[in-house]
Amino acid sequence: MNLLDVLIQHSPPLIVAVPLLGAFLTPLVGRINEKVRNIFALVMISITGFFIALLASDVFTNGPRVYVFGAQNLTLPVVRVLFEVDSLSIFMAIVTFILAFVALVYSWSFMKENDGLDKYYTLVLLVVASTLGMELTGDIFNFFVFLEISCISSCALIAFWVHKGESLEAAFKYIVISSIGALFVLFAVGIFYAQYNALNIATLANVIQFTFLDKVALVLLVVVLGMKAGLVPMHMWLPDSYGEAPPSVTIVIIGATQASLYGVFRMCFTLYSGAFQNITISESTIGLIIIMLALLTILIGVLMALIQTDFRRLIGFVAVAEIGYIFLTIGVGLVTLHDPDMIEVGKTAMQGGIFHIINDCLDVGLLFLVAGAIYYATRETSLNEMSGLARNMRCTTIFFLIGLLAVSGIPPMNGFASKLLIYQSTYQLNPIISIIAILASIMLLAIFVKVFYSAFLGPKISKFENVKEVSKSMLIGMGVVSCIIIIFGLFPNIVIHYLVEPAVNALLNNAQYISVVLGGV
Amino acid sequence: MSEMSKIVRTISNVIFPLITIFGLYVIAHGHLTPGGGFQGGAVVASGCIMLLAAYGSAWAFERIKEKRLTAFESLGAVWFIGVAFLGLFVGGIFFANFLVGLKLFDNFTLFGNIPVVGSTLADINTGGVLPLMNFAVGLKVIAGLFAVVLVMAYASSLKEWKK
Amino acid sequence: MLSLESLLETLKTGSGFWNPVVWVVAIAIIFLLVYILRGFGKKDYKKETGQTQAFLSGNPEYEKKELMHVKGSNVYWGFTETLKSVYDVLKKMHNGNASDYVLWFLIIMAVVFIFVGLI
Amino acid sequence: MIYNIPFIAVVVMIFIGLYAVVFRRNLIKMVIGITIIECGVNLFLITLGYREGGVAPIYTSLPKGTRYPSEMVLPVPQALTLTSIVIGVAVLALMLSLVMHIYKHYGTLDVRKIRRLKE
Repeated sequence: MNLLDVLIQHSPPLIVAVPLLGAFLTPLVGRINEKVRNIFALVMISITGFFIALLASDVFTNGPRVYVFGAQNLTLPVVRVLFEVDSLSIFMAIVTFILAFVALVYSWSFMKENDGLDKYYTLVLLVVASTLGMELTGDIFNFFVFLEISCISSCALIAFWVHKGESLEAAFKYIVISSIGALFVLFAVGIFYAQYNALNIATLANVIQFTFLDKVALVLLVVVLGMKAGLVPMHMWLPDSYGEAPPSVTIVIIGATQASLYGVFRMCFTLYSGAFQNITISESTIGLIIIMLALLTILIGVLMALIQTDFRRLIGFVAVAEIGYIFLTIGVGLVTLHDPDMIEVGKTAMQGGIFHIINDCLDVGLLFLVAGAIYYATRETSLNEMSGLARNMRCTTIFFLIGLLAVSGIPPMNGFASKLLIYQSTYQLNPIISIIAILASIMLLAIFVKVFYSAFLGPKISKFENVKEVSKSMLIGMGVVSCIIIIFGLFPNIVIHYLVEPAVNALLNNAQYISVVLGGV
Repeated sequence: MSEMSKIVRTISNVIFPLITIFGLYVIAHGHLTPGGGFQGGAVVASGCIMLLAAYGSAWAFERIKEKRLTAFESLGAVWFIGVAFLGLFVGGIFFANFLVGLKLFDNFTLFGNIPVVGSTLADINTGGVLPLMNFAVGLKVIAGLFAVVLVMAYASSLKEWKK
Repeated sequence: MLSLESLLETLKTGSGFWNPVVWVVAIAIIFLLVYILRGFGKKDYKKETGQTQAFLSGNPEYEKKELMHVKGSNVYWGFTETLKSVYDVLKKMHNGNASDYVLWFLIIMAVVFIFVGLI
Repeated sequence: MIYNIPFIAVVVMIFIGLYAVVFRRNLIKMVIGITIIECGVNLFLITLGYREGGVAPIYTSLPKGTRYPSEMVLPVPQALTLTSIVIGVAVLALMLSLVMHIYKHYGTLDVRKIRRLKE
């Protein structure tokens, strides 16, 4: 057994433990020097990325991996705390890592003038650790614990600018709704434990029936995780908190939101898949409800974004609309996957949805970074006040254009590839769904044309005479995201073939997920 | 918060050591009886908060720096996760209980005894790494809870000073 | 593993396909054509005269730049005015009250529960 | 029937908490409501682990003649509850400090007046 094997074997806990250790060491390191602390946080995230890459190379070739805490082998798998990593989990971990790395690079100079930065870096690393934990865990109670940690730490991050009343208000709304939601998740965990005496997802998926209590738990889980992801009409906290958090961490909070989305995928397609295969009617029901809510999400998100005047709040509503596309694919998958004739449609939809997760993170994240850059340069967030910024901030304008084209799904950007998969699959289910989706996509373009016209073009106002281009670390952060967007846009086939398809196959291959845990007994 | 009457101060002076000892007992016996780091830490922290309430916040700000508490809190967390990492390096698996049955010197075991079955006097020297983790959690909870209340007292006393 | 052929492969989307590289090449060719066509244009216009001024339906250009600024909330005025009834409902929905957020959450949970439990 | 009383209490507590969150205007009362919901869920978990006549799940000091594990209460729900309580303390502290700051900025604790973020 060489060193590489040992590292791969131990990387699932280390992926979560390294940022956690970094989070707790940051206040101690911060006593030395500010620069040392920033470098320390970056190094910790990079080590995490190294482990993620190692684990990804293994999981994509050899299938799911299990790590049991505190035990050498897999005895008593029902009560042990374990991490189970399959291709979907590691895909989400890669997304989270990219977002966290960009956020830390970006905040180097963005947050320079704030004080209390020790706590800031601690919280960012905590959010990253808990998000990764949600994605890698194979235990439903552990999932709840990480959900709560991410909720608490991202709430504290949203309220980081304490001198602004609005950010406190947004944080309070966020913590009220998400702590209530998390308590309902705990209730669902209790229901599972009462019925099956087990807590890990694989064991539960093996034995689950579709009893009345299971239906209750399904509704609780789907609604709560949908709320945490921003499903209309439970989305109101999302533009508030995205709009008021410091823009450098909004991109991390987007990652935490996508982890809830991962939870919906995991619960619907792994935990309940055995139950769904027997009873088709209920499966279609919850699938249809999710499709309805997703269409509502897309429409309302777009309509509300059109009338916003605050730049960051506008992007928050756009993020809501983008989440709708992913929920659409979940619904289409639930409706079609049990039907042998339609299974290809469902697979295409799932590919589109999972590809859209990473695209959504990158595109919306890039737009938030641009909004942050404008705020940094002008101290202005209202679109009514901005004008003619393209003259002084050339690089930022180019990044904004890339983000605009990507979000609204204009070829050849990455947003188009995933949206094309979604349109194609939903058209085969029902043409009206795809028509609404395309219409909303056009309106997204219209929204950002408005932003581009009013903020970047227009006459040069005397107030913005001395606006300068933002500093290098922010440009590097935006540049990294833009490069990934362009590469994903030019070669979508590579991404689908090497990242997305294994994730979809792992999600649909439920027997493998179960047998990795239970087969070893 | 302002200072309370002399009766309250005297009584809290008397009770404070008892509360602290009880809390430390709960922390130290966490691996044997119901309780543990969080519960014991909460008891000790509530003792400290009682002193804060009796003597007023101005008295506390002179003596206790919030930054020092934060450092203790980080220390507790680092200790906890450090023990988990030690499990990886010594025991070969994350969170492994590597201390059980581990002979350090001649015949000395640190928390490594195998407990006797039956209703006997409790042997604290059991449990492997669990007591160590309990101490870490206890430290973190004492510092964290007290820091929370201290900061809240500070924030609410700001308004009093304005008047 | 990664070869040139795999980079140029076409993405199959069930019933369609998508190849961005071909698209980019097409865009490049179109830009080249446009550039060549632009070369045929007249080059003898004079700067700083009426030939380069903006045409605002015959109105004079304002001296003060701030007055020329179209504010963000005015850009889609016609659209929002037409859909006023929809927007009134939407604005009433987003009233910013934390209790109502929780209420919406409970309503949706009840609705989904009724659908899943009864049907 | 007697063993269903805790479950009825759970439902009652959750609904009381939700009532407080949705219909009370004072932020502090909303926070109390959330805590009541949390207590209800914790009671639910503890009730799941209860066995009639069970003893505390400590292996080394079982009373003579008890058969384990069939005569011990379940330890896992208790561990879950403890974790949930710890998280609850953190959430409570965070919410209360947010309420304090909000009062400083808005000068009120009425949830209907704390809505600068709307539409």
